[in-house]
Amino acid sequence: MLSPLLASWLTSLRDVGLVLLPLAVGMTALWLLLPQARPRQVLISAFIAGTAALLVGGLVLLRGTGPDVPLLFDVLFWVFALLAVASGVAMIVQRNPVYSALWFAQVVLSTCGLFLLQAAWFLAAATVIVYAGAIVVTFLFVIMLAQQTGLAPYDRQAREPLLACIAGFALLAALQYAVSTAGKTSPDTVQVFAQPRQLPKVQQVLEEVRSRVKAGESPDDTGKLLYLQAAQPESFVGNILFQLAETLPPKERKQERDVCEAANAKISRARLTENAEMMVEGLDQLLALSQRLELRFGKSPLSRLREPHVASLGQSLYGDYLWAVEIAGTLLLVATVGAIVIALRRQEEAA
Amino acid sequence: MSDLDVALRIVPALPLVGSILTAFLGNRLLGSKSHLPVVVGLAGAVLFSFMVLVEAPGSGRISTSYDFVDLGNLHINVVLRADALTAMMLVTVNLVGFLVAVYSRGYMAGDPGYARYFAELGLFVFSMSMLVLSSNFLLLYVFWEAVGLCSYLLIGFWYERPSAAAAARKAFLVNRIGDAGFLLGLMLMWTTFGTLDYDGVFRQVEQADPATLTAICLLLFTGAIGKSAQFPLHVWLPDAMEGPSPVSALIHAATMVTAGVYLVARSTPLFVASPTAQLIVAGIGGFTALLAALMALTQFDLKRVLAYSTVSQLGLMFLALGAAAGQPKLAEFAVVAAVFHLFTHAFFKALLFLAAGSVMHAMGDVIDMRRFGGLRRLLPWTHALFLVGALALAGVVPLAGFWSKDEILAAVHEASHGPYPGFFTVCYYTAVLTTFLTAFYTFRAYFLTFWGEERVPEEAHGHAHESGWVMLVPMALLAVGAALAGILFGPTHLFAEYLGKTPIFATHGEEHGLNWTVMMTSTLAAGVGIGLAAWLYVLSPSLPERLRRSLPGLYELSSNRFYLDELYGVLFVGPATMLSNFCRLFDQYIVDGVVDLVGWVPGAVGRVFQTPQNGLVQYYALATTIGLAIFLVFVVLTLRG
Amino acid sequence: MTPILHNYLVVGSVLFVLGAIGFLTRRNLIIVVLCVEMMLQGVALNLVAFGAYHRSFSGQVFTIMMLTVAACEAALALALVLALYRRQRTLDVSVWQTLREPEVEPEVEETPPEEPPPPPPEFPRLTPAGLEPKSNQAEEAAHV
Amino acid sequence: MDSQIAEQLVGSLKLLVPEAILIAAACVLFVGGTIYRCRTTWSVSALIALALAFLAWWWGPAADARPPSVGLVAFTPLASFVSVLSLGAVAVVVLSAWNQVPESFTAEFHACLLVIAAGTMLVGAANDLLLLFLALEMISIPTYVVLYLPRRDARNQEAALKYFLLSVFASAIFLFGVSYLYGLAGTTNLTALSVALPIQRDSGFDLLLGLALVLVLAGLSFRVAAVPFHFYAPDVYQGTVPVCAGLLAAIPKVAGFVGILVVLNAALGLTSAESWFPQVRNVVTALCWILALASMTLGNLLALLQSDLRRLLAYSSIAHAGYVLAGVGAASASSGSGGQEAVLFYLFIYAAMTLGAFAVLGMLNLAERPVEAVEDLAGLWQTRPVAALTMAVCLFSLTGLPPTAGFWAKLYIFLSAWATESVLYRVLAVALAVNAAVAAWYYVRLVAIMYLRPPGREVTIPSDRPGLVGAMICGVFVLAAFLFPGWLWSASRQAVPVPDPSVQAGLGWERAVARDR
Repeated sequence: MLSPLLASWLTSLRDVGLVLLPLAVGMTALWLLLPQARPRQVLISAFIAGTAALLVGGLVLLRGTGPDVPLLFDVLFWVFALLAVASGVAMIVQRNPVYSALWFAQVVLSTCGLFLLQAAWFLAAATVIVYAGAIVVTFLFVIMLAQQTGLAPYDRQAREPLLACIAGFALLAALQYAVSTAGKTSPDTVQVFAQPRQLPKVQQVLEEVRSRVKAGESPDDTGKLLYLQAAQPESFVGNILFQLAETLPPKERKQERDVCEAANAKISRARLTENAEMMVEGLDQLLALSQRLELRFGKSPLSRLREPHVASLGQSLYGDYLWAVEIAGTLLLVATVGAIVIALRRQEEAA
Repeated sequence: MSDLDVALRIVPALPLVGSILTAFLGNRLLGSKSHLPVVVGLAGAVLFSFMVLVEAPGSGRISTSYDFVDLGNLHINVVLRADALTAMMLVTVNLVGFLVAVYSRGYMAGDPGYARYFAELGLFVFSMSMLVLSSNFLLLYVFWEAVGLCSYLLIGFWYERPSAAAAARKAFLVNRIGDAGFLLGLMLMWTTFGTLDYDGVFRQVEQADPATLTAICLLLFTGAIGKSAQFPLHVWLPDAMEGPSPVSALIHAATMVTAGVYLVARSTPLFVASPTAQLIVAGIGGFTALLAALMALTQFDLKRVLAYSTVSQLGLMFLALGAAAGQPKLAEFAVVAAVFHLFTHAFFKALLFLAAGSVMHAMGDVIDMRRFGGLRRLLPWTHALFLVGALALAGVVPLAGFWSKDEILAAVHEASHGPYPGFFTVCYYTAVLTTFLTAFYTFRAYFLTFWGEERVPEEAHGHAHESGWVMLVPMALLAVGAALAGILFGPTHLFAEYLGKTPIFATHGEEHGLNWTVMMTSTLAAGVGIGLAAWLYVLSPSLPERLRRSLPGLYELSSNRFYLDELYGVLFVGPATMLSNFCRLFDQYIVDGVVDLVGWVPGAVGRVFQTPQNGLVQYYALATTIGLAIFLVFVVLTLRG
Repeated sequence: MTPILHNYLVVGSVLFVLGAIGFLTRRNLIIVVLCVEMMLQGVALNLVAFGAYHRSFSGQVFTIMMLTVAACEAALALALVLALYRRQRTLDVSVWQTLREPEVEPEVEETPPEEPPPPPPEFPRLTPAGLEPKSNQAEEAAHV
Repeated sequence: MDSQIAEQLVGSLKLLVPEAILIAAACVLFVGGTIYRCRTTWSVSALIALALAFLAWWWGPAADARPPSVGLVAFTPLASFVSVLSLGAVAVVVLSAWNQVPESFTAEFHACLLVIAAGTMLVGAANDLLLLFLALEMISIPTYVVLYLPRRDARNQEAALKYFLLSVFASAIFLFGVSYLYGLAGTTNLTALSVALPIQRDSGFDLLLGLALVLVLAGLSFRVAAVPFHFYAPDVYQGTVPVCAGLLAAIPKVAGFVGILVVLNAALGLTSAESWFPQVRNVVTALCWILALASMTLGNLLALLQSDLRRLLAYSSIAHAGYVLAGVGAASASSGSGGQEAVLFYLFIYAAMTLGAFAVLGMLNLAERPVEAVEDLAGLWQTRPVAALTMAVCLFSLTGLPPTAGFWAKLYIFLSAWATESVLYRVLAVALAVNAAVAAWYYVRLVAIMYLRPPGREVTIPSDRPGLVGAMICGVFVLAAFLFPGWLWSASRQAVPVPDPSVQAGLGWERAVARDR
């Protein structure tokens, strides 16, 4: 009972060994680098080992992006990713809190670079302004306010670095394994994640229903099956088509959603009146819509950069997520008041 | 709604109302009249329960109150049930409760917690009434816990005494162990039968898997062991004597401790279907009966003698309840014997406790028999009433104890002709031995208290006197019951006939005549016991002392003119004393020790887990992260490809 | 999963775990809070990558909300840190361990040996204003 | 803006009136508190706001007449259930905080409580992971403030610090899991999630979903204080004032468990007959088993050793998290076990009994006579009989003894664990019974000290009527819910999130397609 289990664990260990090794080296280096009394030589060799692990780990963990992505994107990704991780490491091993905060700003900047590569313009700008511009600076103020003299002993001594690194290693290994297997087991068959890649499936379904109606099956039955009340995003087909249409620029978006709505209305009516022709008509419209969407989303990543991004994000933020914005406003209010009353020095305390 | 329905509701309602009135008005308005609502309520309850007694068996109906719990497939109504067994229990509970309440009016007078006492008493009677009235196991369990709670409160009534507080806690916790088993039994029952209704469960007994059935029975019996203070959970009852004497009389002699007997009797159809469970019931009952009787031998605390005696008598009842193992036809006879003994025991044991309370009252709350004696002139009424109770307990013809104990012996004797002859023969002789010991220790206590030279402890402050009529009249009424209940219902089979109408007895067993052999044996055993006690403690009071001294030198015996006495001593008293002391030590160190250990182990384990809680926030986060990492690795290993 | 998405997830999880390790090991209150912010950066990276993958704005909206909450937390954290600093005059987390199981001994950290103070920085010597440097005159003259 | 979205917004605004009232009132209190400082005024206004919110909920559209969920918020019976629970619980907290907060901060304190109430309501109504996250933050961010305000000594500051740091850490873990959930489904909408997830049929997917769920569960387990995410609880409860400890023991626990149920329902379809991801579900079931067993055992064992009242109650609350987790696990182990309704029922009762206990502690814990050690309760029966009685009722309820509703709560959990018909969960049920018996040990010790010990020292205790009223409400509720558990039970049964039948119809078709392929 136990030995096959053990054997299978060992097999999977062998499979992931390539991933585990650089992680282990990296974590060891991190452990050595964390603030503690260490000879200088150890620090230097740990630094070298860490850098090597970072590079090798990057090579092992990251995947080639394929021919449809411009080389520039790949290079920039590498730069930003390495910078982000390296700055992250630097931040937690840095003994001087001021430097730590600055390294954190560097992490934020690199992340924003990665945001840019993912066409999250607004977010990149907002993060730079909010984080690097406001939060980190405030942190720096507080550090300087509280700690004017040199290095404090508690900054030179990390707590339980070994255990923390082991736990972090286990955490990271599990995550890496999961992320890398998810794509690996089925590189070409089914997509692991939902959405635009499912458009072919939507089309397949639509076509199947269409052929069934044509074959004389009752439109009501097929309609029930199809469940196309598109006003309800939880319906599968409606969900996909609507969510995809939502990411279009406003003008197209309105148009396509109207199309979708009209088609759905048609299909509903066809179901009620058992009108096969009308049903087919509606199905055809949806098919056409899905093909248009497919065309649109089949474009290269670069083309996305030209879309009116902020407007769509605003639509989403102040349309669908309006309540969330309101709640976030409440949170900010509470936090502001809270920060004031917490930092407030009471009269009796001062006296 | 018929009259019966109304009566069924009124019986529990009256004590409850009385209790609530006392609780809320007691201290401020009623003052020394705080007993009134409860006593009046109980009086009413007694009347109505007699009405139930008359009407219930004939009507064969149950009265639904309201939907209590609706848990999808588990639907519980509060159904008040009126059958012979319930009616009988109801009368016992309310009658004894009423008499005890009247007695308490005198006994507790002037106590600062007077109102609280009566409120809790009323609550107890209500809970106990509901316990016997309920028509499903869950409701029974609910009130089972409720009476435990009342018992807890009343044992610790004099909370200023650390011993009372400790006793209350011990009683509660030991009971929790039994209750956990009971609850598990309920769950098993629910999953097996899909219902917890008496009728619903009993209807499906035949379809059930025997092993499951045995498990259910044993788990239910675990609850009974706790509540009825059977081995090994009997340790709480002697300590429970820290409560006021009337409470000991009502709760720890007459009613609550018999709830376990009631539970097993009520579940007769289940137990009949599981001979194994019955054998265990009988075995534990018999063993407890003997063990407790032995332990009663050397006690010097009058109430403790009675407490051990209660444990012993309850053991006899369980012995009878298990006597039908393998002989379903015997079930009715055996169960009736047990319930009959429960009924008579309620009278005479309550009487004895109240009399002991009366003695305590006179002696300034001293209960150690070594410190008083010869009270028969000082407390003539108490003496007479105690004697009646003692005779009844010892099983002297024609008092109540004789008839009911005899029924039990007969049932066990009958059982020894069944499929387990060896086991039940041993049980039978154990029971006979217990009878002998019972008579002996009862009269030992009696003689030590009321005979010999008159001694009164200084706590009585020189004005030891007989109790007032408020205390004597209830005792007298109980004495009437103790004297007559047996002869009225025993030989006439009235009791058996009445109880036989309970629906749980599906088939009426054959008529059982009086078993003269058993009667003679038990009378002989009781007589010898009383005689021996008289001899040792009255006729030659110095004998036990001398005995102890002379035991090492056996050669003296031949020249001694008390040769026969000495032989008696060597043969019976010596070993019995040794055994008794051994049992007490066993109880004190092993059983108590195990109970303590159960309490200690969790603490010790807890101490191990305490270490990570060192106050450093990052250690907490570290432990959390390690836990999370373990979970994630576990998930990866389980779900990978 | 496309390679792009995969790569972003890798970076996201690494940032997250680095933040967690920092949270566990650093004893400076402010750094501890900053490390949580780094964990959130990892999450943000995940969200944005998934959002781009799905072509939906939910991921970005989520990130914006997360930024807002992080800002709230930072504000409270700084206020708290200031208040705590006022009481104990240190940013060390370890001083806050009076609340614990009474039977457990407090953890006393050994203070690391004092590092040699860094050599005083060498600044270029500047000429005080108003004085004319002497020695360089000849050189300058030579250059000219 | 699209008319459709506008309509939807207006439609849901009608249903968000209670929350809007609470937040508006909070704003009024925030502003008003800077102008006028009066304990009574602001406490009463907070109560009025809660009452208004309750009325708005009462007069709002009936639960079954509410429009189906489409957007961020879903107006399900679960939302109603949680709303009532949250309003009631916060009202009790307001009452017991009446005299506990320095007068200068009363307005801020109560405003934060109102925001917490709104947040808890939104957790029940959340139909979107984003909203769930924000609602949870709406509970924790004001909680940081609330923890800090009442007292300013080092212990209170330490408690606030510990809670803050660990809570933020847990939030990050939760968010990481949520980001994966979003990635797997392509949507943050929970209804859409429950449709989008099941059509994924890939082996690697199971693993990622499992990881995501474990991370989300871990983040939420912090809120419910389950082992090994429980460490903060004893320290924080001990350091802060009783009323805040009561708040922490009740509200985040309710929110956390409701969150767990909501997420698990969306991701795994707990109530659907057919398991979407049987393997993932098994993993979650196993995890819940471990967490439940560890929490109840560790909580009870450590509670046995405590001499500080609030530490003791903290460990008891950890043990209770274990009991509830057993219900969650039972719901995950088998859809017909009734675990979810048992969990909701338990939460309602638990909130009442724990708030009652802490309210009593709070009303006794005055500067002249701090009630911290267990011994400080000695003789309470003589000095404050009503408080002692209420405390005893709450403690008996926490023990799970019959005349109190705690009995039903434990029984339902027990039954649901038993009804899973899995051996592991039956073992857990037995462990629960044993644990309840062990727990009796320390609860009864408290009762015994209150009733069976002479009072330690005579101090004239000023009466704290609002606190006593709050405690008594809880005590009476616990007793009443024992006598009439039916309505609460049916309410919790209705509140169990069931998949929308229309969604299920679509899902069935989707599944068929997925199978055909």
